[in-house]
Amino acid sequence: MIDVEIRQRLGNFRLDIGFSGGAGVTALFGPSGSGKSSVIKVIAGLTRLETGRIVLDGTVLADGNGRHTPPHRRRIGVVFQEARLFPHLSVRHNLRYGRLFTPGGERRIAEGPVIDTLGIGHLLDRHPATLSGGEQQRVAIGRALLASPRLLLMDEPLASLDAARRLEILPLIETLRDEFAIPIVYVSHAVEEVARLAGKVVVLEAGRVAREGSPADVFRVAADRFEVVSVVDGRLGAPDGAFQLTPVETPAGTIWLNGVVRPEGRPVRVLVHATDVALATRRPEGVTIRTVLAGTVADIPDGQGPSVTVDVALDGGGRLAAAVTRAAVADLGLTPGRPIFALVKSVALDERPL
Amino acid sequence: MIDVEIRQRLGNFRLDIGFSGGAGVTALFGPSGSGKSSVIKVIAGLTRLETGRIVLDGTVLADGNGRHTPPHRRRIGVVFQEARLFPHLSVRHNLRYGRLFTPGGERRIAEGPVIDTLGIGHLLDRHPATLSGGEQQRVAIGRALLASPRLLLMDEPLASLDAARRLEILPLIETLRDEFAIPIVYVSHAVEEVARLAGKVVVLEAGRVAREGSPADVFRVAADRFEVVSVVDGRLGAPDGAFQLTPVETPAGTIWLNGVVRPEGRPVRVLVHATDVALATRRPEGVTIRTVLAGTVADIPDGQGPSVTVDVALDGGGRLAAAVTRAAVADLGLTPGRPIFALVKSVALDERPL
Amino acid sequence: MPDLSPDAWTAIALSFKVAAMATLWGVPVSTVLALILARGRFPGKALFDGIIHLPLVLPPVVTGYALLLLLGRKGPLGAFLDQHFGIVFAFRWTGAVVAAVVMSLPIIVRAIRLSIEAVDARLEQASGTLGAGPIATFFLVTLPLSLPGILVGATLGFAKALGEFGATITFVSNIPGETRTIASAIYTASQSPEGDAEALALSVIAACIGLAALVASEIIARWFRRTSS
Amino acid sequence: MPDLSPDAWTAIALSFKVAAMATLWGVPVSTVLALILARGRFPGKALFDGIIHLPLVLPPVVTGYALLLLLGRKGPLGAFLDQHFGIVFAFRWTGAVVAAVVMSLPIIVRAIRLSIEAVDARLEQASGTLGAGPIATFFLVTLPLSLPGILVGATLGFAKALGEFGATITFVSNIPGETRTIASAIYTASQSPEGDAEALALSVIAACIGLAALVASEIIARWFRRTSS
Amino acid sequence: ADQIRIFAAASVAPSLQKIADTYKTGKDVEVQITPAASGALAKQIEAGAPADVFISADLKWMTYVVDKGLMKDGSTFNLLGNSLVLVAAKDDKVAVDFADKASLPAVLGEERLAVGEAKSVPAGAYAEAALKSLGLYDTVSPRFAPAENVRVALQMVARGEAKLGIVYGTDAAAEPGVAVVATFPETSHEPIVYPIGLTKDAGQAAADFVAYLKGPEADAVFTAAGFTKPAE
Ligand SMILES: Nc1ncnc2c1ncn2[C@@H]1O[C@H](COP(=O)(O)OP(=O)(O)OP(=O)(O)O)[C@@H](O)[C@H]1O
Ligand SMILES: Nc1ncnc2c1ncn2[C@@H]1O[C@H](COP(=O)(O)OP(=O)(O)OP(=O)(O)O)[C@@H](O)[C@H]1O
Ligand code: MOO
Ligand SMILES: [Mg+2]
Ligand SMILES: [Mg+2]
Repeated sequence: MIDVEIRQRLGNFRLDIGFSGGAGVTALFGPSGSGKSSVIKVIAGLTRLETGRIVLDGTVLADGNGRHTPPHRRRIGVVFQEARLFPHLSVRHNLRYGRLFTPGGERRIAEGPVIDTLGIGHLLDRHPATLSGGEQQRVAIGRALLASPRLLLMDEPLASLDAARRLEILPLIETLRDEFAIPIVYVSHAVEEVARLAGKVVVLEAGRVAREGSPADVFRVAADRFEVVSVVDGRLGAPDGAFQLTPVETPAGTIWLNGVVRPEGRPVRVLVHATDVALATRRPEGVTIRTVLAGTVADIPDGQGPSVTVDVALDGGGRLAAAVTRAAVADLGLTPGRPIFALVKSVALDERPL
Repeated sequence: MIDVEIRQRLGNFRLDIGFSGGAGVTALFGPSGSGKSSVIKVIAGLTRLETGRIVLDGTVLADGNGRHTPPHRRRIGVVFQEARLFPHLSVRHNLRYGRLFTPGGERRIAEGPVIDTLGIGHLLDRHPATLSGGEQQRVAIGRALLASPRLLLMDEPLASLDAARRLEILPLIETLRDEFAIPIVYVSHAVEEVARLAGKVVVLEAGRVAREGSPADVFRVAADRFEVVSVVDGRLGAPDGAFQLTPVETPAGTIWLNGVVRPEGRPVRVLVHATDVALATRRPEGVTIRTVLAGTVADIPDGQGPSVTVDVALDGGGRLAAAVTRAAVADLGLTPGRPIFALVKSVALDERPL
Repeated sequence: MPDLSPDAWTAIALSFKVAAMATLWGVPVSTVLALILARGRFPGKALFDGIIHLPLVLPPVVTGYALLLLLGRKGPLGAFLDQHFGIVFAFRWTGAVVAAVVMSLPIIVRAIRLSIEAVDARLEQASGTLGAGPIATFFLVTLPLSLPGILVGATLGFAKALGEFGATITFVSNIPGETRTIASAIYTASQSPEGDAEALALSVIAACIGLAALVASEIIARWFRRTSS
Repeated sequence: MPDLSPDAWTAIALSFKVAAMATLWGVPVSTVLALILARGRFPGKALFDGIIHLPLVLPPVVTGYALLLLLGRKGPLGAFLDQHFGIVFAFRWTGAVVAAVVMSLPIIVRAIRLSIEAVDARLEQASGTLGAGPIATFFLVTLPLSLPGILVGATLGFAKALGEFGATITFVSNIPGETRTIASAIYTASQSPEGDAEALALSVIAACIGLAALVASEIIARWFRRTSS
Repeated sequence: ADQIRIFAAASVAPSLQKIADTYKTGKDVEVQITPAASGALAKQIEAGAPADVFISADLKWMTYVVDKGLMKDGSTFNLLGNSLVLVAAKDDKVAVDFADKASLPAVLGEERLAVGEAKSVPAGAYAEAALKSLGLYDTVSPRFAPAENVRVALQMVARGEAKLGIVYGTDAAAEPGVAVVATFPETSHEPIVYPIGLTKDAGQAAADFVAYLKGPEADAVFTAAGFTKPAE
């Protein structure tokens, strides 16, 4: 549990922010210069809090009145926006640095798996200066994790990595979140990452909290249609081994996941980009789209642009956003209350549910 | 015209690369540590070439035999992976730095529009140390541009920016490419950026060129299905003002673009992610998907995974990749030679054509 | 202020002039030397470096004597400068400046070199890609970023010039009004049993001047740090 | 090797010992002082800084007198150390070490301070977030990254200790075998015309030792730079 | 072995060393000579320096230590004397007549006159006094080049940096690069003396050595170096 309340001046920039994050990942989202890194620095104790309070698990780390636990006593790990590796130490010693100061009993995170997942095993004897940008960033992630922090702050940790590498590292962060129960504050510009990882999203704009809530709530009203993502709850069915697909059963229909995911019966969350959803007035046939969910049109916001995000109430509960053109809305004569089928390109779903 | 041939050792890493880039954008694509930044450094003259040659517009800048034009005589602009701003200069003076060394007649790029597009007008009197990560990166882009270089090397210039900001800056790069005819070598992990900007993509893997060609060719066979992108050529039709859509006429059918794009009759390229394409055996009805292209199944690669990238030969020429599940291929009984309809969610297309 | 002889006041004024000139000359010369040592690669560099350090390694009188042999009117370099440029150092306050510069050179050069070597080479590379040649890069990037070292060099040089005595008196003697600096005055005063009070008074004044220079340099340094962050 | 008197060889050995000890003591002391000056904020800091610089500003003889008055067997501190710890500096080679340390302090402190201030504060912050307290951060991050300055400080300190003369001869005199360093030996030799050759030979030897120290420090510096890049 | 620790003015030290080397042979004594400026030695003795014998280059520093009660009562006396001479570079054929007040300034012209620094170098103080009594001080003192020690003054003359120099006869005799142009009349300055004395720490060995310094063997060495018998 982290409670954050910050009122601070940085030159002309004013930070006036309050939010709280529970277990799991709290995402800080917002445009460049909105104050995300500044919040990270205050939570870590690297900037002295002017007014407000930072409370972690019931302990006040800082208030505006002189209380200020120094960073090294907070046991809050930070992955900085720039890697900030120690140039005089090898990768190995960078990674082990935090262990020196972690009480024996708290060293919960093992080196081997972290190094493997980050793909930095072949770099251990090198010095940071010769690493590529992405390699540095991966070592920085490893360094923060291996200090087994009580809270992890990550500032765009995957920004300089390729898609494949990113997909490899995300499960590691999920493991920290789930198995090690480390709460994480996560800054990112990538909606998919945030939607996938975060239980809560805090959207900053010009130093203030513009919106806040679950990814489903926050991204359903995002300004950019590419950022609109819905979350649908369901339960894993028996995988189809031959075609390597796994069904997720929901009251509105079956969602097909790429890949075999187990165990059967596990509740899962499925992310659906609004731009991956099409709407049809009857159940389509002869189409490669396999996931078809039944529901009714709940809301069609007014708008000027070419597209509109239609809000669909799924049968049996849950919401799904579909980004469609206003032309199509007119063509099909969509109106609130009308029964509708939502077509989801299953291949665009993510393999690893939350 | 840039001709690059590099054989170089960096510790244990071997770079052995050759490619050439014409006018327009040549993208360097590849996983972390594959050698992209190293190539940039050699072209800029910051690393001395061991063996090979760098030829820009017919002038040999470096060969392995002692010829080495120093960086400042190359007039090659670089946006580094880290911003590398001058800490002792204000943003304004960082931006103007290159102008000092640009001969009067070569100062082709005006300050005002660049500053506006990058959204850094309010930062001019600040020093780099107080800028946010994204702000620094934007200033670095501006600094390189305003030196009016003969060739521009950009190393993940938009990595630390939010989607909205990225969409604002991309047209600036397009302007450089088209109006100022500055050739650009562009490193990025973002398929969309690369596909949108680049005339040519060079994929690096472990210091070697793994694939090379037009975005359409290269991304059609990408390992990760999210990276598979097709390029379809067409011609702009008359926009539909009411719904703010613009048709792109192709022999295989009409592609609907979001937004009003002019002038009518202009040839354009449209990017289609394979994951945005569904296939149907008959022309669907009552669906919000408006773009339907006719063609025949050209190839269905064998594979083990859940999904497969089906190659569709569009009527009248052109190719389109569709990522579908193998289950759907079996269900619909798709086989090479079979006529097919490709459904493209128009809303997932990019508004600004190449 | 203690009751000082007019001679003492003359010595103070002269010391000030010598120290200021020594700093003004010493810093640019040292900057060039520091740059050569930091970046240059040439045979005999170690020897060159060693020669710059000699005044530290040898007793000051030896350095002064060497200067006398070299730059005295009859010395090879001294005669040359006298004949072709009319520059004479022997028994002139300018010679005291030379002695102070030579004596403080190793200190100033090292300070500046340290700062130059600490400048992030990647910034100099960035400057190159923006079209700046090595000289422009040096003046626009390396030099401003080496300012802390240059400032330290200037402070140390000024202080050392105030305190320099052995080389100065040997090279240019101890002529009141011309080459008698505070340091020489203090030394001479301390060599007679009655001179203690005057030696002490002059020492206090020298210390105050040194402290003032130090404070000034700290203020400049702080101001510099503030503008660049 | 020139034909030197046994006395001269004794002086060389002694100088070596004094310079080595002065470096060994001077560097850690200077590091602590540099850290205090670089990071500390306390009233009277400017004065404290000024006192450290005094030996540069004052003629060495004055510093030597001050040491004699303070640390001589009858001096307040000297008497105290003698009575309570049995430590005597007066007219011992250890006193020559003290003189060398005091004289080189301003130079070493500035060099190290320059390097400490050049350390990227963001790395120290990173260290803090990994659980390292200020002291651990100092030893694991600040100090290793200040190594260039420490090395420069050590070199300058060693060189200065070789050349120091005025303060040493004034504080601990010029006793053969005990406090007659190379610098004092050069002075002694130069008192008679027959001594000129020996003075020159000793100067050359001092220069060679200084050069050797310099080359050694460059090698260490290069090795250090290589491992960290 | 007995140790005799001598704090000696630097200019006396070389001769003293020769005498000590002879004195030691066949005896079980060590002679340790510590040369430095007289003033520094005096203050060091005051600070408790390990000295048995003090030889000063002038009277005032001996008076200083005696006044402080650091010397054995009645142990001090003037060991040596010296003469004050005007020197020029060896090849510089000049002549100066002190009787003619215009002679020295004329020879000097715009050139420099190297002297010891009056306050710190005894030879300088004597030179100042001598020139004053000869009525030459006001005319030539602006041309002074005061040196920190006599050796440097000699070198200035030998190297031609200074036209003339005023040094001790002993210095002139030892430096082959210079020639004596004129000797100052003994009446023109206080007698030049090198007082010697035993400190309160001194033992019998030191007293024996001081006695030996008065003897003929020592005298031969001192005379060879150019020292004279002290005026009483
Ligand atoms: N010392 C300062 N003086 C003035 N403005 C400052 C200072 N420090 C930070 N700012 C401003 O505060 C704003 C927030 O900075 P911050 O680094 O928190 O942004 P961010 O959300 O992390 O952005 P990005 O995504 O670009 O990294 C920026 O506009 C920055 O320019
Ligand atoms: N001096 C060196 N010694 C050893 N290996 C080196 C050296 N310099 C670079 N490398 C290696 O060369 C490879 C290519 O580095 P480069 O910076 O070009 O990668 P990149 O493609 O830009 O990666 P990223 O996307 O992570 O920035 C990396 O694996 C790096 O570790
Ligand atoms: O020789 Mo010094 O240390 O510069 O006084
Ligand atoms: Mg940031
Ligand atoms: Mg890179």
